[in-house]
Amino acid sequence: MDISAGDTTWVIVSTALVLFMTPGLALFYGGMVRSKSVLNMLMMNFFTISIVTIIWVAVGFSFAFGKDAAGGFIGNLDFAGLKNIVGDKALPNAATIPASVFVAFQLMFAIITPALITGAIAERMKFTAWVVFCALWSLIVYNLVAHWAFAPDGWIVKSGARDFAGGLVVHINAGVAALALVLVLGPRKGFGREPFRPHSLPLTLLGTGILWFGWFGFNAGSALAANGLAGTAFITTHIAASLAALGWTAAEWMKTGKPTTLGAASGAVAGLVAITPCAGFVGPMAAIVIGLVAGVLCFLAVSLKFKLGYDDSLDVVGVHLVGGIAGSLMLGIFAQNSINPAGLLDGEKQIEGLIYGGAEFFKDQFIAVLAVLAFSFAVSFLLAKVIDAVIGLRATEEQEHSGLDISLHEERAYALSEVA
Amino acid sequence: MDISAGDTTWVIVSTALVLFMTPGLALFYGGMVRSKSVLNMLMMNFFTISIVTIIWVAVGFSFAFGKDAAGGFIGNLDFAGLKNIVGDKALPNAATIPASVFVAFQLMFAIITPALITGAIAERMKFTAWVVFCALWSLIVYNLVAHWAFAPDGWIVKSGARDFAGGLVVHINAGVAALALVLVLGPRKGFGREPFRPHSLPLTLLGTGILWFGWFGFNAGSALAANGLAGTAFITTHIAASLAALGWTAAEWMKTGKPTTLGAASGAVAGLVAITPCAGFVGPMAAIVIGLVAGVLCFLAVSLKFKLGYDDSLDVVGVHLVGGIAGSLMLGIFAQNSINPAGLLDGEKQIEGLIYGGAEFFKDQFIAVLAVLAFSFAVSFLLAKVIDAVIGLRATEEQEHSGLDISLHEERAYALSEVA
Amino acid sequence: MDISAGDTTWVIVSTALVLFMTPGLALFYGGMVRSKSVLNMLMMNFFTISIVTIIWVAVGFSFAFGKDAAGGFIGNLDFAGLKNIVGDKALPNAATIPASVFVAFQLMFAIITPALITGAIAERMKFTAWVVFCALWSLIVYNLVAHWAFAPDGWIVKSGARDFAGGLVVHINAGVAALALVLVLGPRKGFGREPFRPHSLPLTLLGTGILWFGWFGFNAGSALAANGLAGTAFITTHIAASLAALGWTAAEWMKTGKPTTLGAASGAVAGLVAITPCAGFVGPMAAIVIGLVAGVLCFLAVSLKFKLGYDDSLDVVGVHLVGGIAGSLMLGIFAQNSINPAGLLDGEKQIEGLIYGGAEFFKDQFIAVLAVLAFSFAVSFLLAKVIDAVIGLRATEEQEHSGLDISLHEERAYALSEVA
Amino acid sequence: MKMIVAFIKPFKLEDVKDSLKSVGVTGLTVSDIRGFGRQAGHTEVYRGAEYEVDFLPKTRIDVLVDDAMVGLVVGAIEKSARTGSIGDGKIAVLPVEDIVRIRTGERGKDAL
Amino acid sequence: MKMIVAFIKPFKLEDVKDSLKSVGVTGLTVSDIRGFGRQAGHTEVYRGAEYEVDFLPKTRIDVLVDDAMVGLVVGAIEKSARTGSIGDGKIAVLPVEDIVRIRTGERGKDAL
Amino acid sequence: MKMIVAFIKPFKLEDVKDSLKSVGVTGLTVSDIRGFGRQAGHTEVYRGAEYEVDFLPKTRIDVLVDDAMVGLVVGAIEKSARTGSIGDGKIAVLPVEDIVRIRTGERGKDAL
Ligand SMILES: Nc1ncnc2c1ncn2[C@@H]1O[C@H](COP(=O)(O)OP(=O)(O)O)[C@@H](O)[C@H]1O
Ligand SMILES: Nc1ncnc2c1ncn2[C@@H]1O[C@H](COP(=O)(O)OP(=O)(O)O)[C@@H](O)[C@H]1O
Ligand SMILES: Nc1ncnc2c1ncn2[C@@H]1O[C@H](COP(=O)(O)OP(=O)(O)O)[C@@H](O)[C@H]1O
Repeated sequence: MDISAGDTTWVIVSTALVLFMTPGLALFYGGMVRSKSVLNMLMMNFFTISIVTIIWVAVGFSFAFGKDAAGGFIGNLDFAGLKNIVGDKALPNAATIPASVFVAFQLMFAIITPALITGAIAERMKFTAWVVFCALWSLIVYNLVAHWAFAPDGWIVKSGARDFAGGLVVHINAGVAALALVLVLGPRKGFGREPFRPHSLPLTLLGTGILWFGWFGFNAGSALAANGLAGTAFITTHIAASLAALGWTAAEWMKTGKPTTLGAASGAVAGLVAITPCAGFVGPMAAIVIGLVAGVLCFLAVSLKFKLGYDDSLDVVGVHLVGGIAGSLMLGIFAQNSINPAGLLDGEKQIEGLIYGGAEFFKDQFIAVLAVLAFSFAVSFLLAKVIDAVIGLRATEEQEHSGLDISLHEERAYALSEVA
Repeated sequence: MDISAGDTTWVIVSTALVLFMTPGLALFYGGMVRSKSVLNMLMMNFFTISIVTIIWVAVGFSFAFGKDAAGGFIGNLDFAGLKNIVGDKALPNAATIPASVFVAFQLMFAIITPALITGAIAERMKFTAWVVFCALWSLIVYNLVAHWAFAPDGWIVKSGARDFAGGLVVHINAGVAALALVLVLGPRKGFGREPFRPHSLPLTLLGTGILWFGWFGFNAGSALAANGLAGTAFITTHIAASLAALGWTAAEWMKTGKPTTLGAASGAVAGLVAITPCAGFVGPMAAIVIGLVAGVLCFLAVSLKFKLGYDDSLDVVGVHLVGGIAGSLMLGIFAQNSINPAGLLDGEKQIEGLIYGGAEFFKDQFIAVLAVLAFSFAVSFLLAKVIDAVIGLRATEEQEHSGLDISLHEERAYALSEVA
Repeated sequence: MDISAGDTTWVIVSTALVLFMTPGLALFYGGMVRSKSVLNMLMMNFFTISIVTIIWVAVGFSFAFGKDAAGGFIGNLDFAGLKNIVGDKALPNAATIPASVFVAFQLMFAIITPALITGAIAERMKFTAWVVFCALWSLIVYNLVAHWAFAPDGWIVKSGARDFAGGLVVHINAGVAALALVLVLGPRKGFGREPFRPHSLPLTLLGTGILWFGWFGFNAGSALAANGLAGTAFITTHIAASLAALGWTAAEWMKTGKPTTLGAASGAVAGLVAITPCAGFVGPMAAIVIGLVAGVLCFLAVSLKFKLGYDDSLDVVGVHLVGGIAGSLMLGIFAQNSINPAGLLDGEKQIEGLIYGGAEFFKDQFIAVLAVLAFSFAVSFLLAKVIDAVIGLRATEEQEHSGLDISLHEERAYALSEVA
Repeated sequence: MKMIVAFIKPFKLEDVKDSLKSVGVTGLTVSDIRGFGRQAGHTEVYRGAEYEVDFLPKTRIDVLVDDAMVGLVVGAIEKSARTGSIGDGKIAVLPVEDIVRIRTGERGKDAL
Repeated sequence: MKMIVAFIKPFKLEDVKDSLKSVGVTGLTVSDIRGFGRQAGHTEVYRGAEYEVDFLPKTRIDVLVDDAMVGLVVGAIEKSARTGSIGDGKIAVLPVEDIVRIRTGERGKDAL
Repeated sequence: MKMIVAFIKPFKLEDVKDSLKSVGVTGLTVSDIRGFGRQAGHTEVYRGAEYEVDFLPKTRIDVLVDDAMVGLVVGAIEKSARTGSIGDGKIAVLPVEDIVRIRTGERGKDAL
C-alpha cells in the first residue's frame, strides 16, 4: 500500500494532540494540588516528556515495536536509535503512513503513561526519585506491555485479546503502578485529616478540556487512518466522556446533594479512560453504557483510598486503574466484530463480546487484564523498593511542609502580590 | 463519491477543534465573572456537553438532519439512536466523509450553541434550572433551527437564504434566547451600580485564544472538505477576527482614551461571530469590512444593556445576537456566487449579495433572520417562564451573595493561601 | 500537480496550530511578568495579530512571496490586496494546496515573529509605540527577510543557504530586533537589583505546552505536504525540544543545585528554536545534539544580560537570537541531502553539512546569518530611534511603578478578592 | 487617637465605605481575611469526601480616627455593616499613641 | 479587653485553631502575611540568577478576648504554634477599649 | 513596647525594609492591603463603561519594637517611604502590653 496523505495527516495531527495531553494532564493535576507544590507537579510531567523521549529513541520503540525477540514478550533491537525510520517508507502495521509518524505517535503514548502516575505521588516525592523511577519504569514496564498488546506479534494480541488505544497498556498499567508506588511512598502528612483542597479548579478544568480534546487523537488516531473506524472511535469516545461526566455527577448529587465541577471533570476523564480500549470496537449505544458505568464506578472507587488508607493523591487508582479495568472488561462484553473487521488479525478468533456470544473473547480480555496487573504491579513495587533503598523516595518532612516548589525547585508558582 | 481520507481528516480535526471551543468558551466567560461564581460558569458549560450529547444521540441529530418530516421544519426519526451511522458510509450532504464524522461535527455545534447562552445568565441562575432549560432548548429550539438552515431540505435553505457556519443557527439563535432568558431571570443584585469586574482577564484571554483557534474548525470545517473553499473560509475568518479586534479597540480608544485587552478579546469574538455565516461566500476584502463593522457595532451594542436595563452579564446579546444579525445581513450584501459555486443547491437562485445586484438574496437573508429571531425568542421566553413557575430559575439572594460556587457546588475555585 | 486534500488538510491544520502559538506565547510571556503588567503583555501579542494581518493582506504577502522585483530582495505587488488567491488554484512553490492556504500559513509566521519581540520590552514600553514599531517592522523587516529566505527567488535561497521553518526569518530576525529595541528603550527601573519574579509560572508552563503543540505545525507544516518529510520534521522537532529541556535543566542543576520549571520550559523553547531551521534536513541523532547544545548554550546566554547590562526582560535574545544562530549554523554542520532531496531547488549545490563534507554549505549558512543579523539590527535600531524621537518609546516612571495594566489599559488582571 | 478595626461581611464593604465617607472619614484601609466564629462554616465536598470548613471569607477595615470621631465612626460601621444575621462581625477600638502622615511628616490629628 | 495578635507558621494554623477552641475562644480572624525575621529567607532562582528572598509566608491571627482570658489564650497559642525551630513567630497583646458585635450592638465582654 | 503599623506604597517596601534593618529592626511583618484616602482612585473601564475605583493597592507593615526604638523606627519608615506625592500613607503607633516569642517563651523586650 502507498503512503496516504490523508491518513498521514490524521496520524500526525493525532500525534500532536496526544503530546498536548501531557501539559493538559499537568494542569489537570496541578490545579488539584496545593499551591505550594504545583510547580513540582508540572515539572514531573514536563520532565517525563524528556526522559521518555530519549529512552524511546534509544531502545524503547524497538523494544515495543521491533520484531518479536522472545515469545511475544519483547521486541528486538532493529530500530534502536531509530535506525531506518526516516523517509517515506511505512511499517507493516501502519501501512499508509510514514514510519516516522508511527514512531512519533506511539512515543506520545509512552510519554503520557508514566505521566499519569504522577497524580498519585503528588506533594511528597523526591524529584530525583521520580526521574529515576520514570526512566526505569518506561524502559522495562511500559515498553514491554506495549509490545504485548500493541505490536502485532505481542502475546496479548496473539492470544486474541484486544486493546484499541490503551486500556491495558496505558491506564491499567499506569494505575496499578501508581498503587504500587504509593504503597511504598506512604501518605502525605495530614492525609485523611486535612482536605488538601485543590488550589485552582479553573486550572483543573482547563486541563480537562485539553485532555478531552487530545483524547480524540489518542483514540480516533489509533485507527491509524482517516476512515469510518476513526469516525466510530471518535464518536464513541465523546459519548462515553459525556455520559461518564453525567454519571459521576449524578452519583455525587444523590450522595452529597451537590454536583461539583471536580466531579464533572473527573467523570469525563473516567469515561475517556474506560472507552479507550473499546473505542474502535463498539457502537454509540455501548458507549453510553460504558460511559455511565465508568462514571458511577470510579466515583465510588475514589473513596476507597480513605477506607483502605493509601494516599493516591489525585485518584490515579480510582480513575485510571478502575476505569481501565472496567473498560477492558466491558470490551469483552460489548465488542462487535462488524464494527472493526480489520481488528481481526489472524482469521482465527472473532472479536465478539459476551453479549454477542463471545465468551472466549471475554476470557481473553480477563486474562490480559490479570497479566498486566500482576506484571506492572510487581515490577513497579520492586522498582520503588530499590529506589527507596538506594536514594530514598521521599522528600523530608520539612520540605513537605514548606512545599516542594520552594524546597526542591527554589521557585514559587505565584507572585500575585505586588511586593516580594 | 468515495470517502476521501483528506476530507475526513479535515472534518475530524475540525470536530475536535469545535469541541475544544466549549472549554475555551467556559474559560472566556469564567475569567469575566467574579471569583465566587467562576466554577458555576465552568460547570454550566461542561455540563452542556453532556446534556446535548445524550439528546443528540437519542433524537437530536435525527430532528436536525433526518429526512424532512414536515415542510422543512423538522427531520424525521430515521437516525434516532444514531442508527446506521457507524462504518464507512457517507450521508448525501457530506459525500466524502463517513456519516459518523458528520454526526460528530454537527454535534459540536449543537453543544456550543446553548453554551453561548450561559454568559448572559452568569452568577445568579439555579444550576438545576439551567440543566432543564438547556435540555429542552436543545431539543426543541436548536435541533429545529439547525434543520431549517443546515439541512438541505430545511425551509431556510430552500428559500434561498444561506448560513455558512451558523450565523442564524448558532449566534442569532443563542443570542436572542439569552435575551429572552435574562428578561425572565432579572438582573444580578447590584447591576448597574457595581462594576462586577472580571476576576481573571488572563483566563479570558486564554479562552479567546482557544476560541479563535477552534473557530477555524467551525468555519473552515463547514466546507466539509479540504479544498479551496476551506482555505477561503479560513482566511476570511482570520481576517474578520483581526479587524474586528482592531475596530472594537479603536472605538473604545477614541471613546475612553484607553484600549483594553477585554476590548480586543471581545472584538475578536465579535468578528468571528459576524464572519460565521459569510466565511465561505465572501473574499478577503469583504472580510475586512465585515470585521470592522462587527467590531465597532458590537462595541456600541454592549452599552445598550445599561440603558435598557437587562443584565446580559457577559454580553451574549451585544456580541452574538448583534454580531450574528450583522453577519447574516452583510452576507446578503457581500456574498459572491463565484467564491462558492457549490453553495448553490438547486440551480434556481444565485447567491449574490446586494452589491452584486442580489436584492432577492438579501431579502431572503432578512426573512431568515426575522424567522429565527421570532421563533427562538418566543420559545425561549416560554421555556423560561414555565421553568420559573415550576422549579424557579433563580438562586436565592443569600446564594448570590455567597457566590454560586460555594452555595450550589460546595466548592471554591481558588485556595491560593497556604492555609484553609 | 493537483490539489491534494491530504496535504491541504495538513497545511490548514498547521496554520491553525501556528496561530494558536501566538496566544500561547502571550501566556508564556505573561506568566513571567509581574502581575501589574501582564495584560499589557497579552495585549501586545494579541494586537500584533491584528496589525500584521492587515499589513499582510495589503502588501505583506506580496512583498514576501510576489515575483521577485529586485535582485532577490523584495517581491512585487502582484498579490497586493490578496488578489487572485481565492479558489482551488495553487501557487508554484506549494503545488498541492490552494493558494489561500499557503497565504494563511505564511501569515501566521509573519504574526508570531514580531510577537516574539514583545518579551524583551516587557513592563515599560508605551503601547502606542509598540503598535507603530510592530507595523513598520513587519512591513520593512519581516516581509523582506521572508522574501530572501522563504521565497524560491529570494537571494538567500539562491545563494544555497537554507532555512527550513524560520531560523533566520523568525528567530534570528526577531531576536536581534529585540536586542536593538531594548538598547534604545533602556532597562526597567530596578533592573539587576530586584528579581522581577514571574507572577504565575503555571501560566508560563501552559504557554510552553501550547507552544510545543503549535510548533509541530510550524516545523512539520513547513514540509507543505503530509509525507515522510513532515514526519521527519515532526520527530526531530520533538526530540530537540525534549533534549534541550534536559540540557538546560541539567546545566542549572549543576550550577545552582536545583532544577526549575522555568528552566525546563525555557529549555524546551530553546530546543524548538534551534531545530526550526534544521527540522526537515536532519535525522533523529542530529536532533539530539542540536537539542542538547541549544539547551546548554541558551542557559549560559541568558545570564549575559546581567553582565552586559541590557534588560532583555524575558530573554528573547538569550533564547531566540542565540538559539536561532546556533540552529542555523548547526544546520550547516548536520544537514543531509538524503533526508530532504526536494530541498534542492536548482540542481547546483548539495545541501550537505560540514560533517558530510559540505564546507560550502556551511559558509552559505554563515553568510546568511550575518546578513540577517546586520539588516535586522540596523533597521530595527533605526526604527526605534525614530519612534523614540517622534512619539517616545517609553512609559513614564509613574506608569511603570503603577504597572502598565492600570496606567495604559485601565484594567487589572486579577480581582481575586471578593471586594473591589 | 484610635484605630478602629472591624471584621465585616465582604459584600457589605461598599456600604460601609459610603457610610464612613458620609460621616467625614477621609481614609481607611481594607484587607481580605478569613474569620472563624459563631456563624457555622460550610461544608465543602472534595472527591466525594465532605469537609467542614471553619473559616469564612471576611473583610477587615482599619480606620485611624481622632478621639472625637470614635462614636460616629463605630456607629456608622455598625449600621452599615449590619444584616442582622449571624456572622456580621465585630468592631474593636484600639488606642493609638501617635500618627504620622508620611508625605508631610505631620503628626497626631493633623496627620489624618 | 485585649486583641491578641500572633504571627505563626502557616502549617500550624489548624493546631492553633483547635487549641484556641479548646480553651473557649469562640471567634478569631486569620490572614496571610509575609514575615521577615531571624529565620533566614530562602534563595530563589530565576533565569539562572539567584535572589535572596527575605520574606517568608506566615499566618496572622487576631483574637479579641476578655482580660480574664489573656493568659489562657496566649498560652494556648504558644504551645500549639511551637515547633521549637527558628521562625515560630511572636504573640503580642494589645489593649482594646471597646468591642461591638455588629449584629446585635452588644458592647464590651458581651460582644465576644 | 509598641506596635508600629504603617500603610505605604507597595513599590517602597524594599526601601523601607532596608532602612528598618539599618536602624536595627530584626523582624517585621508585611501584608497586602487596599487603601482609600485623599489620593484619587483610578478609573477602570469595563465593557465600555467606566467605574471609579476608590481603593488602591497598598502595603501594610507591622513592626513590634521596644519603647526606646519607637522614634528611630518611625523616622526610618517616614524617610524611606516618602515620595512626597499624595498617597504616601500613614504610620500609627499602638501600645503593646506584652510580647511572646513562641519558640522560646521569652517575654517582653527579650522576645524581640
Ligand atoms: N473573638 C474574636 N476575635 C477576633 N475576631 C472575631 C472574634 N469573634 C468573631 N470574630 C470575627 O467576626 C466574624 C463574625 O463572628 P461570628 O461569631 O461568626 O458572628 P457574630 O459576629 O454575628 O457574633 C468572625 O468570622 C471573625 O472574623
Ligand atoms: N519585631 C517584629 N515585628 C513584627 N513581626 C515580627 C517581628 N519579629 C518577628 N516577627 C514575625 O515573626 C516571624 C518569625 O520571626 P523570626 O525572627 O524569624 O523567628 P523567631 O520568632 O523564632 O525568633 C517573622 O517572620 C515575622 O513575621
Ligand atoms: N484614617 C485612615 N485610617 C486608616 N488608613 C488610612 C487613613 N488615611 C489614610 N490611610 C491609608 O493611607 C493611604 C494613603 O492615604 P492618602 O490620604 O491617600 O494620602 P496621604 O497619606 O498622602 O495623605 C490610604 O490609601 C490608606 O491605606
